[in-house]
Amino acid sequence: MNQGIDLKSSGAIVLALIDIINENRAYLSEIDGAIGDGDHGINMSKGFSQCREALLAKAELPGLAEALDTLAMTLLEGIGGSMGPLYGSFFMGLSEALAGHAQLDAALFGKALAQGVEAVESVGNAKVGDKTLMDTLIPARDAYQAAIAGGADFPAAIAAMLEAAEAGWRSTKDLQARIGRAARLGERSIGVLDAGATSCFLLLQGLGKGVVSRLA
Amino acid sequence: MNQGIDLKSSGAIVLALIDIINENRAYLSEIDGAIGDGDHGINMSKGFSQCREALLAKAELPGLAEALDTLAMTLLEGIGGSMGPLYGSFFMGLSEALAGHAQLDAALFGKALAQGVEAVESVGNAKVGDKTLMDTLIPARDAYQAAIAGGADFPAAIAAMLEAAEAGWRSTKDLQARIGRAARLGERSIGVLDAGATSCFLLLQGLGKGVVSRLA
Amino acid sequence: MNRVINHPDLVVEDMLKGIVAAHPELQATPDNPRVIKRSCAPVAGKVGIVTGGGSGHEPAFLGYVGENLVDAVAVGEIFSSPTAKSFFDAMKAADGGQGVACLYGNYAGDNMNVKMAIKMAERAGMTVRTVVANDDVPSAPKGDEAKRRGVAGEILMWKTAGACAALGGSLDEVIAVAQKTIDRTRSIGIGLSSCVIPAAGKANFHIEDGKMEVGIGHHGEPGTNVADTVSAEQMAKIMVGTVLPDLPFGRGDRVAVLISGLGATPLMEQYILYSGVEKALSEAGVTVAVPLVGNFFTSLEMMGVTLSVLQLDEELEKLITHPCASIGFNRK
Amino acid sequence: MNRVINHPDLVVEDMLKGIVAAHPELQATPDNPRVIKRSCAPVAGKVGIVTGGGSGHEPAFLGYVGENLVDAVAVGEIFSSPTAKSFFDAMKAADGGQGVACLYGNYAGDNMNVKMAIKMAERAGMTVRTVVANDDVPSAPKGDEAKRRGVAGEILMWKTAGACAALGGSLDEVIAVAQKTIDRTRSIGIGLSSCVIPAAGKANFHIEDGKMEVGIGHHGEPGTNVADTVSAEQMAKIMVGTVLPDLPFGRGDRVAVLISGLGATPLMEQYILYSGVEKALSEAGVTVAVPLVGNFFTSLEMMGVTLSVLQLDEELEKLITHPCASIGFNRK
Ligand SMILES: Nc1ncnc2c1ncn2[C@@H]1O[C@H](COP(=O)(O)OP(=O)(O)O)[C@@H](O)[C@H]1O
Ligand SMILES: Nc1ncnc2c1ncn2[C@@H]1O[C@H](COP(=O)(O)OP(=O)(O)O)[C@@H](O)[C@H]1O
Ligand SMILES: [Mg+2]
Ligand SMILES: [Mg+2]
Ligand SMILES: [Mg+2]
Ligand SMILES: [Mg+2]
Repeated sequence: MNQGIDLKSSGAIVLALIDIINENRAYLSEIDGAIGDGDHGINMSKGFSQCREALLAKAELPGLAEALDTLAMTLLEGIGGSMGPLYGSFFMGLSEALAGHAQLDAALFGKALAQGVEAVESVGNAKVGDKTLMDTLIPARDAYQAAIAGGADFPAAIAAMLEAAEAGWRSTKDLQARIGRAARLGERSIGVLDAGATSCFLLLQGLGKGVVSRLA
Repeated sequence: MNQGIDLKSSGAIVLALIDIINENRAYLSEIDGAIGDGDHGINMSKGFSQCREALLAKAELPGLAEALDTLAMTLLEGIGGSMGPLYGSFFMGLSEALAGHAQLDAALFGKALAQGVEAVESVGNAKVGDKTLMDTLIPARDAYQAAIAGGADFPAAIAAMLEAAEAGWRSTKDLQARIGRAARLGERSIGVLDAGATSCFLLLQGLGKGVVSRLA
Repeated sequence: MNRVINHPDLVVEDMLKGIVAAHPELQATPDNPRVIKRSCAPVAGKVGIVTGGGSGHEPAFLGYVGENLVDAVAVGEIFSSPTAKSFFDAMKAADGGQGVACLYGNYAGDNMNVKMAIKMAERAGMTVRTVVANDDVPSAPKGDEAKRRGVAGEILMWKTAGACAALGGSLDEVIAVAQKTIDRTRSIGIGLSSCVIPAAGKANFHIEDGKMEVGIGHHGEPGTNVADTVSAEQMAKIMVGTVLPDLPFGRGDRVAVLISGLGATPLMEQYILYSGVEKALSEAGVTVAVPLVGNFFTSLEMMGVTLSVLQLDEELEKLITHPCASIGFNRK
Repeated sequence: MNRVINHPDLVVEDMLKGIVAAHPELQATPDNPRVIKRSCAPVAGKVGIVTGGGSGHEPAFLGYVGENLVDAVAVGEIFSSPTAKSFFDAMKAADGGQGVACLYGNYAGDNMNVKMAIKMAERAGMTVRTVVANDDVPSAPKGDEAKRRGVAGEILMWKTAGACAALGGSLDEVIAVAQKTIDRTRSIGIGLSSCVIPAAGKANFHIEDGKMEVGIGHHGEPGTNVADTVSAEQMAKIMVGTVLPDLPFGRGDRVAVLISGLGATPLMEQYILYSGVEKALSEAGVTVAVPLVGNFFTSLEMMGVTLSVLQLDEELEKLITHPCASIGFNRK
């Protein structure tokens, strides 16, 4: 334990993320439909599917860093609106942190997560409580880092991250949107989950599971 | 009897025609509303009122020929669509026939009526049975001329004209429009009177009364 | 229906105030506010080009008064012919001493008012000749062309005749060009919704959701049939399929294509239609030399589109691509 | 809602097919069909002008690609920002070696995608600078101008910056002109009906008959208030009354006025509004030097109007009256 996973052979984690988005396409759009324009699942699935094609077009499946870069670039190429740049920055941040490394250990994961979250923050300028994917992302990063600081090992820190991510995601139900399309609804945006926070939780979950399963 | 009326002092007949149109403004629009666009009274009243202003602006009320010419010109100036040229031609035809005469007798009235009707026909190209003002106008002219040919005196010929005008007007109720806005309704145009035929009957009635009252 | 108007009976007056305020190159004539002319008209030595028609079709008709186009226009009430006097006053305003070409559309009211206006013009010693546009195929069967309405094809006739006059053409030449243009133009409209005349307050025809009226006129005149809506590509096929055989157009023809929205149909959709029209034409061996897409001839906020196709020859292609400038039509 | 489309998910693709078919002077870039550029772009030695935004606003944005205007545009889905890659590709397509000015509107998605595009452009060694239009007064209070949306004022910025670039201006000069233009421009919209995104199939906001939404955004963003409809003259007073004090404009100012219909509002009504606007401005001592009226920046078939007023100085008046040619904007 605690050692880490081999990055070169872990590109399939990105394929798993793509599956998660495609499986939840209808669910994500349904959530977005309540207070947004009902296309979050469509948007995400469009970009992630393009990434699958890009990955499968390569001679062999690249390592995790390059696969994440491919995901980032296809999102920036394939979906406009807010999701392209937000998730594009997130995965680009992750990828850039991993680049040049052979192993992903707890420290590098913490660094990558921080870098990804920072990239999203800098492009989107949303804060915790705005009812966006930041409500999932920021508590997740904070919990991960607190766990590591508290001496937790890699799997335990990931478990802490996912617990916080889930709590953050669920917290969006009672929030009033202050950013994005739902903001125009004012108080009427309270009472339903945020679509981006939902996809973000699902993606972190996929990422965490992919890492943990390879740590065994 | 049989002699005729003084034209120079009969310009007020046109004022009477203007009153008739203004009094029937709502009625004419209502009829037009059933199968047309509901503006016949408005259109007519707009043009006829402009004529009143033009007549009252003159130093003294002109004779009948000139008053009819003023009516024709203000209609051609004041109302577009079909009514301007149709009634404009009618009154211009009447006026041109009367011009240069001092007296209006039965023969001249017949000539003027024929000239007015012919002018309308040549500009509008409608026939009896098309559900237009021609359904009033043509039977009226024909009846007048038949009466004269049959030896009737001036008032009797006018009475014959009005009887035929009324019958022609009423006949439009069961006709299907073949011309004008109502034509687009096809069979649905059957069952209501034609607006132009209605105003035409009212105008002929006003003209006839104006002449007969002056014959006494 | 929420509108940007002051009084429903004064929409034309109020529009004209805005037009002359916004366009110093246009003026109302001194004694008839219902005639809009180029500020520089009449142009001495040039054949005058006149048109006119009901309002509610903007930028038609007044939006085609401009450089190398129309000199003066008679402005009617909404969907109603201008008065005979306005047509006459427009003729006077356009008459630069070489005669006037009055180029208008085939509607009962317009025919009558122009006829009366010409009487007035003759009395005033003017030379006026007319060409009556009858480009709307569905409005009467082949063989009965004289009964057909004039629709957006009028614009093509103003364009070529306006250019001909600007290039120094005589009245005979201008009339010949206008007549040739309209003789070689065929149009068709598809209606997708009705529109409401402000003074009337309610639509006087109706098109249901999911239905389209093929062959509809600019005032809601009934078309040849009401059908279920189809894709833009199918619409293009129907329209091209109506227009081509009527002239007929043939393989190798070069054409000008004018697609106009009827008011509320977004420009996006007009270009979607154009793509289908161009495809259908090229399948028929017809080349689009001059494509024109936009709100050229509308019917208030009606939804729908019209297609006009003009068979070019060398002369017409030169004239239609000649520069022009106006509210509705600009070409460098 | 009856539409002229093939498939609701492909309206942008299909529109672009029509655009490039109808306009040989425009092209899609070879590897990105969502970038439309002047066929002659990049123009060597000229600063490139780029913009972009969601579709459904036609003729914005692609209708301003043209002579002395925009060089390349990134095209998004309906009412949704183009991708970062498209903005980047537009920058590449416009880059004539003197740098690129990316002049766009203040929307979250556009901000983010342009930001990412600039990262890509920097990696590629390009020089790109931006000006973000924020002319829509009702979208945030005074003092919070950075939060305001960009609306039709963007067109005025493209116009002056495009002219400046065409006249040989450096990137610094072009950026300064664009920034000055938008700093001196104030806009407001009034919505009278909603519109329907084809893929959504139903409106996502609603305006009742007899009501107007003052300060509405181009995507139905809520305005400052929903009120009973008033006359066009009253609307003009409300709009002018919102716009003038915000800059503030003052007596003696010369301005450019741009009135745009939102899609379904007839041109007739836009001119009726213009008449009221001109009156209200002249009562405030403000002279309209450059009036522009038409469907410049729409929202599908929304009913309503926007007003943009630009305070001119000598430089801006020269640039705004400079000739230009494109689908949406022509000036001789
Ligand atoms: N500035 C932002 N920062 C972070 N997340 C954002 C921001 N703006 C919007 N979002 C997220 O975007 C989600 C909606 O995404 P999506 O439906 O795909 O895009 P759109 O709103 O353009 O239709 C919201 O649920 C919210 O979580
Ligand atoms: N060609 C024609 N000849 C004679 N009368 C006509 C003709 N066309 C229309 N009409 C008459 O016009 C009347 C309608 O007039 P009005 O409502 O004022 O004009 P519009 O139809 O333009 O609204 C019809 O009732 C009909 O009698
Ligand atoms: Mg969306
Ligand atoms: Mg959404
Ligand atoms: Mg009527
Ligand atoms: Mg009428």
